[in-house]
Amino acid sequence: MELSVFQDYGPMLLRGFGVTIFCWLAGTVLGMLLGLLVALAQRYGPRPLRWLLQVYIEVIRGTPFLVQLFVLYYGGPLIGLRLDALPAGLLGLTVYGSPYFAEIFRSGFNAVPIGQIEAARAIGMAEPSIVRRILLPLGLVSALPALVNFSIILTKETVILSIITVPELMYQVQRMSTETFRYLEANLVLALFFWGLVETISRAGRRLETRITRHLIERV
Amino acid sequence: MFSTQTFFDSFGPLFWAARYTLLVSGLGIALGLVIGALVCAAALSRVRALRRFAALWVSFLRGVPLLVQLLLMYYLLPVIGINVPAIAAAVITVGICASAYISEIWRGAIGALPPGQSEAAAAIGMAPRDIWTRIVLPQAVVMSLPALVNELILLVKASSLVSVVGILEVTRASQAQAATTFRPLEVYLAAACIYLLINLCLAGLGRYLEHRMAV
Amino acid sequence: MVQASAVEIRNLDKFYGPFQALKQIDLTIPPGKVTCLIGPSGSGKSTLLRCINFLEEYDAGEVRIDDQLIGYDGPGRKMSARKLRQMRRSIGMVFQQFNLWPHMTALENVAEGLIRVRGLGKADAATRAAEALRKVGLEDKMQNHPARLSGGQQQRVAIARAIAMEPRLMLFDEPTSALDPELVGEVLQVMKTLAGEGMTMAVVTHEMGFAAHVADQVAFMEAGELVAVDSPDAILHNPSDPRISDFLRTYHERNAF
Amino acid sequence: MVQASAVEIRNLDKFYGPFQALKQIDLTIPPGKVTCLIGPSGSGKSTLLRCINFLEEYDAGEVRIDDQLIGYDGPGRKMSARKLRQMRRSIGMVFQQFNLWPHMTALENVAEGLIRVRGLGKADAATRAAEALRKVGLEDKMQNHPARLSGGQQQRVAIARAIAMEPRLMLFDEPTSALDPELVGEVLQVMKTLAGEGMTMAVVTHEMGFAAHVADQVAFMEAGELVAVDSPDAILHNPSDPRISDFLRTYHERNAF
Amino acid sequence: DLLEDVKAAGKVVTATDMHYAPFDMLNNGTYEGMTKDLFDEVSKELGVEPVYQDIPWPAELPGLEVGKFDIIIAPVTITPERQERYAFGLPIADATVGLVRAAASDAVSKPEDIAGKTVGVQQGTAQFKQLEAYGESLGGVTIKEYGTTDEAYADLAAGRLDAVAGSFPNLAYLVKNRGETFALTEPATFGEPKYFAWAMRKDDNSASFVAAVNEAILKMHDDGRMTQIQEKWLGAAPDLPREVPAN
Ligand SMILES: Nc1ncnc2c1ncn2[C@@H]1O[C@H](COP(=O)(O)OP(=O)(O)OP(=O)(O)O)[C@@H](O)[C@H]1O
Ligand SMILES: Nc1ncnc2c1ncn2[C@@H]1O[C@H](COP(=O)(O)OP(=O)(O)OP(=O)(O)O)[C@@H](O)[C@H]1O
Ligand SMILES: [Mg+2]
Ligand SMILES: [Mg+2]
Repeated sequence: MELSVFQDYGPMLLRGFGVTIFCWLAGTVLGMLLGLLVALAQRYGPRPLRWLLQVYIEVIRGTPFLVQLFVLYYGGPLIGLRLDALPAGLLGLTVYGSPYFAEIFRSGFNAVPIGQIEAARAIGMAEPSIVRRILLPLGLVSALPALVNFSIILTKETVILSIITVPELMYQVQRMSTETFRYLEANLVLALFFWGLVETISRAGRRLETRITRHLIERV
Repeated sequence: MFSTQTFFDSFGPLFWAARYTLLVSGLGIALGLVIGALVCAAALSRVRALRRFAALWVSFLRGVPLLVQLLLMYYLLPVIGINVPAIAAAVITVGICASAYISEIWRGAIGALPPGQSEAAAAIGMAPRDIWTRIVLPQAVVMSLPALVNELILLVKASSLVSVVGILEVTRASQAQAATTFRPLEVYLAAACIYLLINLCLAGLGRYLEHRMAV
Repeated sequence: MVQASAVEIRNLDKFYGPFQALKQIDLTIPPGKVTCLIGPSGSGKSTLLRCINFLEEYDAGEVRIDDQLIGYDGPGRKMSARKLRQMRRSIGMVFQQFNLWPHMTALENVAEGLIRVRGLGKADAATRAAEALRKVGLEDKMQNHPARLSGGQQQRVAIARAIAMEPRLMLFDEPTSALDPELVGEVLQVMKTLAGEGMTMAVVTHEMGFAAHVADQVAFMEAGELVAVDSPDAILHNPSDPRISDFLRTYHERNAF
Repeated sequence: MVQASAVEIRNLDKFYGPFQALKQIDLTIPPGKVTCLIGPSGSGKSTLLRCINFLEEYDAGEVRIDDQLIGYDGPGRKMSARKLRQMRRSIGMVFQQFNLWPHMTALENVAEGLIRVRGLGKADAATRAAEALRKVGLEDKMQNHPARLSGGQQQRVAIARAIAMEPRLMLFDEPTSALDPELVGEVLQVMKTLAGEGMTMAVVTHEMGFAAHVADQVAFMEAGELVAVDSPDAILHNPSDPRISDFLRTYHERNAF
Repeated sequence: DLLEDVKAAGKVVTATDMHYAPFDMLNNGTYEGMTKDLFDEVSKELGVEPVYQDIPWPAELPGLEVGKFDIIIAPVTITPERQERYAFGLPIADATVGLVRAAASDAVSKPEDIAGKTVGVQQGTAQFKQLEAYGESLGGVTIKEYGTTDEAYADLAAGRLDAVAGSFPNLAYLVKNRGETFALTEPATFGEPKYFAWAMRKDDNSASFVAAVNEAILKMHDDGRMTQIQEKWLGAAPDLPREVPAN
């Protein structure tokens, strides 16, 4: 173990970590929004749209992120879509995450007892209000752990952005290890940074969870 | 520009490699579901030590990248004198890693079940194991099916990481193919088709179960 | 004072798969009056109530509220969601299973509709909601979430939620099943006032005394059929159908003490 | 014939946070007898019932079933889960909200406990379960899931689930709230038979007639306190406490017709 | 002693990244390439069976260090930094850095033309170092680093790069396969000659094993097998030094 490498590479690694966090955050938030839209369109949209979205979900979800990114970045120019690495990465991450988020939202919605939605319909609440006030808060109860789960998985998918030269943490770590042969240190950095990030996310998730389930311990 | 020839030629070797993808992800999923249920039970148990253990398990396995876990299992265990064959190391690592995610998904679904139902079971003196397998899990599994299928599909794709321990699965084979043909786009698309095929089966199975078990 | 609604039900059929839950129901619920639905368990009372506000899609026949068909624009053509919503705004419902929203306090449960549907401001809505909860004797549990309320308290929140909306037609599905006798008296009082203010009510109940006291007409159902509709006196004291007399006999037997 | 259980409750306190739901309850439920709990909504009846089978952990005092403390081995020492389970096997409970298992049919709901707890074979359990369902008049709905049952049908499944287990002590939380008069009569008959077969029963109810007909003793609760325990006759006709007479007056008023 | 252990076991465990044509490739799941042909012969000389494993490049050097295998037969460019940490065998191929450009464009036709342009290269390779130095001498080149050369080639085809630097044999093989898309610059290489060799552990335990491998390579030089294999895969046989170069 030689800590001196961090003197030379520390700033670069930190910058890489910054890029990783940025990509993750933007990709997760945008992906979640897109996923929510997809889930809602699947619930309320007309049949042909639902069918189309089903295809979208299965294709995006069923293929590896690496391939999607590769096709988007290296294949895009063939059809005139020329994006820079970072925008391509963010677009890729958003699209990649959306079907997963959509399915998680769907399963959350399914867990909401129909009676509670009927109660809202019966007083004439508009469907958007029902979604915002009843479906989402109650659906989140069961969906939250899965949402946190997938957000955590997305942190790790960000390393794939290195194949399109987004200078995130993995890119920098690889650079350090190939230049210095400090594999142990490099893996350690990777593990530590990711553990830190993941711990932060899961803690935030747990806190949110206790907040929203606080009142739900049902009794007889 | 796009070489359909390369695209179609790639399927042969990729199908060959898909055996390992199927083997590792299939066994990994099975292992993950079983361990996941146990970990979830521990996380919800009354015993503080079990809850702690489950929290640690989840936090470690979600926190450390699967790649690192594989390397630990394969390269570090031998240092302390335990030698595992590559395929076993891959299956075990993938299964253990999946259990962390699966247990969290189930925990969420179980949290949404009205507690009155387990109370009703407890009130007639049903054992925790029975309450778990007969009342709680069946409902939680159905409720969480979409999220679970999500996870399993991710697992199939994540199984590509096992190539670091020298197993030739689809992704690795496609990389090799790309390096000889110098046509990565075509080859990766072929690989994507194979993943899509496997994952469509999973998704279809999920939808079928969801449909069948819906009450 | 608002105008109470009139409900006309004609030849209503409802199937659950092969099972026919409602058979050719013909019923008029006159405006500003209380109609009680009684009958054995599983006879289709809840189903009928749910067809009136179209929570349950009926298979044949018509339900008209103030001459307006609910759920359909014409034969086979579903009504737009917007129009259905508009119609439902003047219909209140208290569910047999309460269906409270577990993530909201008692007060929020009642205020929600006032804010979202009536467009009241938060403060206004809270005031009106608190008033409705006071009417059902829950002033000291307003901040409790449903999980922290007893069965009867939950039922009263459900009632408050419905009456706070001041609908022109109110559908009650066993509004007093979890209430003790004293509270039933109070709720009954509230309902009488509402009726006096020009609200039409359809009430499913198992309590004959309740029906006798508040109903203007009583409908008796059995096995998906409407056996008789008449004044409470006629149904409860001079039943024309033997099914009704059988039903009432056991009631008298067990309530005398 | 099995031996019915006796329950002794001494100085029982139960708090929900700062709110005291039970205040120094002292009550003996004699073996083979029916004890009815009556009282206003929110007075603590369900809570008391839930303390008896330790679904609710009590904060002070004792609950003894056949001289055996439930939930604790000694002061402050929790009972092992295994032992608690053992004790619960001889206690049945019907919940105010039914708590049926939605993923099982009516038949499976009833058979489940017989298979898992009583160790019966599948076929035996199904036979016994069908018999229990027949007793409550549900032979034609055995294959329905709870979501496809009416309120009263659900309640009857809950009752069948409890009686099929043949417990020595049965806790009923408003077992007839969703039932029509005829069915109440039938259920009452079933319960009388059970009592005759040596089962102890504690029944929360709002129906005084029911209490008058089946109870051996009646306990009246208010605001977490046990106001009086006496014979049905004494409580219902010569109440010693003005709170009870008030409570009963409204009942008579509204049930007379 | 590693040599004795290997002989006693009757097999030598190797690692290589099987996607670096024409050295290491998987053809329908079967391993082939110049490295394989060479090492088959070396194993014969050692009198043991070779065990070939496909290990991704990032895992190779760490794996070697913990003894997961005896030798890395993937072509590793000899550099002074690496020599400090690993023992290299005799050069097995030319690794001089070269340039490839898009066939459709002649913006870059000779190495000097990359001045002021964007050039891709695999991260952390010896070729990267040389490109960097060469770029400085030309007064500035924008260098983009990639995880593998495949991605750099893909980006060249996508038009984001003007050229890609890599080891000459790999570039030559690329152009042979996809001549319609890629072309070599004229001349193809720049900078000082570099060589590929096999990496082994640098400890006393391995010393005799390294010596035995080198001895086998020398023998192949002498009897013409080396030239024959080089010609088979590269089309020509470069002059390879008969000792490990200092850099
Ligand atoms: N989890 C809880 N947290 C706080 N308060 C609670 C909780 N559960 C019940 N309570 C309160 O305890 C009191 C007693 O409740 P309980 O359910 O025992 O009443 P009950 O006599 O069964 O009434 P009902 O006839 O309406 O069912 C009520 O005032 C209720 O608000
Ligand atoms: N979703 C469903 N699928 C199939 N059958 C159903 C469904 N919902 C209700 N039923 C059946 O329809 C009949 C009428 O049910 P409904 O709920 O209207 O009865 P009810 O008169 O309200 O009875 P209760 O007094 O017990 O509440 C019942 O026999 C019930 O089993
Ligand atoms: Mg009903
Ligand atoms: Mg209660």
